[in-house]
Amino acid sequence: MQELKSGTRELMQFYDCDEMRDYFRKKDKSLRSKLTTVSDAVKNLISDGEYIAVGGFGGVRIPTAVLHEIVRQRKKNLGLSGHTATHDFQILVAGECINRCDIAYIIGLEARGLSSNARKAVETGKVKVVEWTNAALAWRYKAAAMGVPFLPARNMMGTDVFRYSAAKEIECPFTGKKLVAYPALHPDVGIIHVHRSDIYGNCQIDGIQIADYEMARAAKKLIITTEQIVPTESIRNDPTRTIIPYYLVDAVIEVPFGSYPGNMPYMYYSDEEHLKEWLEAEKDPQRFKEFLDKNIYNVKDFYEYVEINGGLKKLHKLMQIEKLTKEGR
Amino acid sequence: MQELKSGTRELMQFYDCDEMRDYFRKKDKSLRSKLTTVSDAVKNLISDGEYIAVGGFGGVRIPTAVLHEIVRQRKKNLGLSGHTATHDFQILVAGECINRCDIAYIIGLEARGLSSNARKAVETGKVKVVEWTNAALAWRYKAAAMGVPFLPARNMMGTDVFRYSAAKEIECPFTGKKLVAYPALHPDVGIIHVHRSDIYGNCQIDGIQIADYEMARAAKKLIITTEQIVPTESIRNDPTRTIIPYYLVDAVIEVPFGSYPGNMPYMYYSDEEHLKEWLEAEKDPQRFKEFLDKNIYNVKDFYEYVEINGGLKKLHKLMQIEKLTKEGR
Amino acid sequence: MADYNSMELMICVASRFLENGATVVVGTGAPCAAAMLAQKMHAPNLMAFFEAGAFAPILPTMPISVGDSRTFHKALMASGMLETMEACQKGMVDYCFLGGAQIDMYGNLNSSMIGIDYEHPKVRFPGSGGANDLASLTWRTMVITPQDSRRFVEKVDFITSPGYLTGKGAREKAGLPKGSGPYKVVTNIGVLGYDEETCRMRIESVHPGYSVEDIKKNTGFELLLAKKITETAKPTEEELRVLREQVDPYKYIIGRG
Amino acid sequence: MADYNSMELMICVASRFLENGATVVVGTGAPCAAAMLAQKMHAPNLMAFFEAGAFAPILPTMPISVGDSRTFHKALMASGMLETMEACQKGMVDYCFLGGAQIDMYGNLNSSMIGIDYEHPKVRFPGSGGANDLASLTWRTMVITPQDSRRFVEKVDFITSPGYLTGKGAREKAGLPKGSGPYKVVTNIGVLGYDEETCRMRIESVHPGYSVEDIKKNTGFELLLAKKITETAKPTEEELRVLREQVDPYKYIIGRG
Repeated sequence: MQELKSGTRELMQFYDCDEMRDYFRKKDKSLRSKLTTVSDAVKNLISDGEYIAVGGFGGVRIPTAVLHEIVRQRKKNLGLSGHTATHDFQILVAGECINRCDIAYIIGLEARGLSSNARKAVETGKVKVVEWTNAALAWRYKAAAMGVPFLPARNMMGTDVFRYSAAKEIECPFTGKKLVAYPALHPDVGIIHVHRSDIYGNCQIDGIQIADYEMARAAKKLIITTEQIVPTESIRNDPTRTIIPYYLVDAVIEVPFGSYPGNMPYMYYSDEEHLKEWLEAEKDPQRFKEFLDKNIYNVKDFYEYVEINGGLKKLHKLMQIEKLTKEGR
Repeated sequence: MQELKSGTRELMQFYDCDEMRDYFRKKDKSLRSKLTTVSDAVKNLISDGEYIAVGGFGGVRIPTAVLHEIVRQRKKNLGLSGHTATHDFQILVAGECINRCDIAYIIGLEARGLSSNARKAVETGKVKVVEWTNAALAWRYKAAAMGVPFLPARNMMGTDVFRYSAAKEIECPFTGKKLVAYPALHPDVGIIHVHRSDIYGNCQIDGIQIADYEMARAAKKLIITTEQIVPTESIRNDPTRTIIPYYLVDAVIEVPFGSYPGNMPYMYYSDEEHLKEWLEAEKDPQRFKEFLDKNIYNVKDFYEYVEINGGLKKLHKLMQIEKLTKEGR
Repeated sequence: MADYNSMELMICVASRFLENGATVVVGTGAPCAAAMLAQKMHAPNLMAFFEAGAFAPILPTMPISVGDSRTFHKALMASGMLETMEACQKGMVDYCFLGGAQIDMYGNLNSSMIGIDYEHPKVRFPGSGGANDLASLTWRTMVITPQDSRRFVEKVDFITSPGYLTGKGAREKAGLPKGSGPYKVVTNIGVLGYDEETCRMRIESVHPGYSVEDIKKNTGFELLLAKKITETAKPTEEELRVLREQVDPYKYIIGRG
Repeated sequence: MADYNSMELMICVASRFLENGATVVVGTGAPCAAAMLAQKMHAPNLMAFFEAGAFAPILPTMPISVGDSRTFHKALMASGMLETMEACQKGMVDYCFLGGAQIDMYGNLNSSMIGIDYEHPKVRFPGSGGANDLASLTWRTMVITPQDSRRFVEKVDFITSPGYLTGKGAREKAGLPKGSGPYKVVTNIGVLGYDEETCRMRIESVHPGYSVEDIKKNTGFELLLAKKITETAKPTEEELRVLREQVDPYKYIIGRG
């Protein structure tokens, strides 16, 4: 058998599975309303220094209202799971809220280009990073969701991603094959935007769920924003569609159009104009400061943010683009 | 570190993950109709000596038509994954089709009592067994579905179930904890009954899916019976509900009331009278032979089986019981 | 004074151990009745799971199978078996209910076979199903069973579901999750628990009309005694009324008592 | 004779490698266009996945994100990221398309950073995303990229996605699945493949109007030569028509060529 290697980095976030069992044992699992406000959820459930995970896919089904509120409340030294983190990463870096990140994909906004501000934060070491991949972080959530300390897989080996990770190689007890072992990742707080939830936190998501099934089950605390609150009866009438059960959830907030300027599948497309404006604003520090003041710091809540960026008229257009009745981009 | 133990039994069914990769690489993944008959599916896809897995939960959402056809075609020396195998196990043992079984739960029919015929087959060694648990077999499917050779877990250790299994203990590379390792289980043939499928094999299941999500992804060949064939358009209109994608599937057969005498959630309840009759008949070999002749060997197809057990009138009653408009049992 | 049979008694007594806000994986039969009774009496917020994948159903009638459609009638989630098992593995589930052909002083349960030669069992039973999983992974294992010395044995022929194995610390040493293990055994004669120091079974309460001697006589090993052994409180009229009228009106379970 | 730009050329050439009945994980941009073109030309049964969880969509327009709603428009399954990744890990997926800031003679790709000190990168890029996963787990990695010697380098600063690593047998030795690895690199000048013995990159065809010398000049390492180097077949009028009218009518991708 060849030598088994280890990544050279330290784990940013790891809880022993027995410690997590004690935590989940004590977590209140009664069927009680979790309704609250964005501001209270951020104040009460996210503390400086904690490690957070954001649902969706960077610019798709993202919990924008909560991300903005984290910036507004000037949370500091947060850790982040950077599982295709695009606009979400951009927001948190703009607010200087995070100082470390397990990364798969950061800085970029996919086909839209790169965030110069986010890039600078990583290049200058303001945000410390450890390397992973999209699958690796999803498997780390999955291990946590399953209640095991690690999962084996077959990627990442032989590359510098492994070298600058905190993964380990192991030998398969049945085949003798070399495998990579991914340690469980339990974020302190998960934040997910969904299509529907009841007041207790029983949630449905339409379309791809990315890694939210796993992340919801991995997180110690879970904040849900939802396009709409639905009666529990409608959940009970179709329990097959429940993706997140209530006992995982700590806060539920109804935020219509809550993924704006991100895409909400089947409902509204991303606001490419606004995302482009954001990327442009980053190029000049003074202009970016004004941009953030205008869009986040001097804004009372999510309604106002939507209002100053076009309000109902803009939302209607994004709905039309999503439904292919109007040309986008 | 303490000594790491191994179960004392040999693995009944195990494929190396690279061997399975080669197999799945060659599997035809084109979008073509898989429509066939129960008789052809059993003839062409199940060979004597192969290892099969049955979806559902013993007496819930079971592929009865295929199970009867296996008996009718007098398949021999099959292996079985006995993941809460109740009426399905009873049928296969009655036909003397299986000679080995990875067991979690066999012989019994839950609250209905025990099958004396199935019990005898195991006690006399006609069916060789290796011990597992429901979760262990589901995790073995899951490992196979993920494409890894094993998954770790925290149950079974310290017991005789472990001792008479083919599991192994391992040490967690991150915590040093002792864990049990479950080897991937790829059945040669999986057989699943679903609520809806299109002609290609894109399937939806309503209600709990037991371990069928995992098993469908683990099996080398997959036979689907479905309450109804639906247009592909209806799948494409709600792809979130697809539980089994077409490229896993080798055969699709429309079998209305195909889980009879088992329960089909939201549609019809189990036929407790018939299941009781079956248990009773087993008590006398001659009577059981006649019972099997009447219900399986001398029966042309599944329609006829339903017909001789009450036909539409019986089915209607089971629908009423399921929908709670009539008292059951 | 209410009259009751031993099944009704066991269900009522067991239900009282399930506190409001707790989570429990139930099977068919008495455990299911106990959980339903608890929900209707003192624990409206007791959350019931079933091992095949049902979460928090509104049970319309007794299920025959732990996977049948009754188990997810108006459920909050209809998922898969591993959803339940992994919730247990993560420490989300407080209680499970198990049975068995044999139980020993450490609460180890046998539902696999009678005999000493694995290859040639004298009697073969169904096996673990999910029992080993639940006994390994939930916090506290409850047993409801009639008591006699053929069932309560010095040594089980086969450990299907782990109790405390060979005594204190043995579960953890074997690799099972820290702090989990057997909790109560509710029988037709009394309630048994476990001594914290030795992890051995002990008598905690005796049902009305029975004595400590009756329990000992029906046990094939030496039982410890709790510091204070009480008389089990009888089923109240309200418990019996709810059990008979709302939980099991067709007497599927209590008819066996 | 049809006129075309280099992006159109690359998309047409790449699409021809995707045979009917194959499976491919595509990203946004050129790979997506190549897969769509293949489906409309010669491979109606080419099945496209996206890494975030979409299976076999009917793409109405080009997605901006590999997770946006376009990727599962009228899909056969909208699942999760691990559904895609585990399908790849099981050997279900024939092709993936990747890019990068640097590529070396073994097809190793860098999309993480420029510089030699990990703690102090000269330039930081987004990182693997799903690229390492796809390069590790699908059977054949395809690359579509403009060719120049700053991109085609002797040694990549950081191996983000594994090519053949250090040569023949190195992937398997590292633990990656047997038989997988880089397949073709389609550039604006030609098509490169890999020598079976050494796993080093080689010239296989040269695009019309270019020479082998042009390819060598734009490569920072020594390229091997295929036994027979052909001239790439030009995009046909039909290919261009379908690409322009049906695949990318708004010129999101081909407008960049």
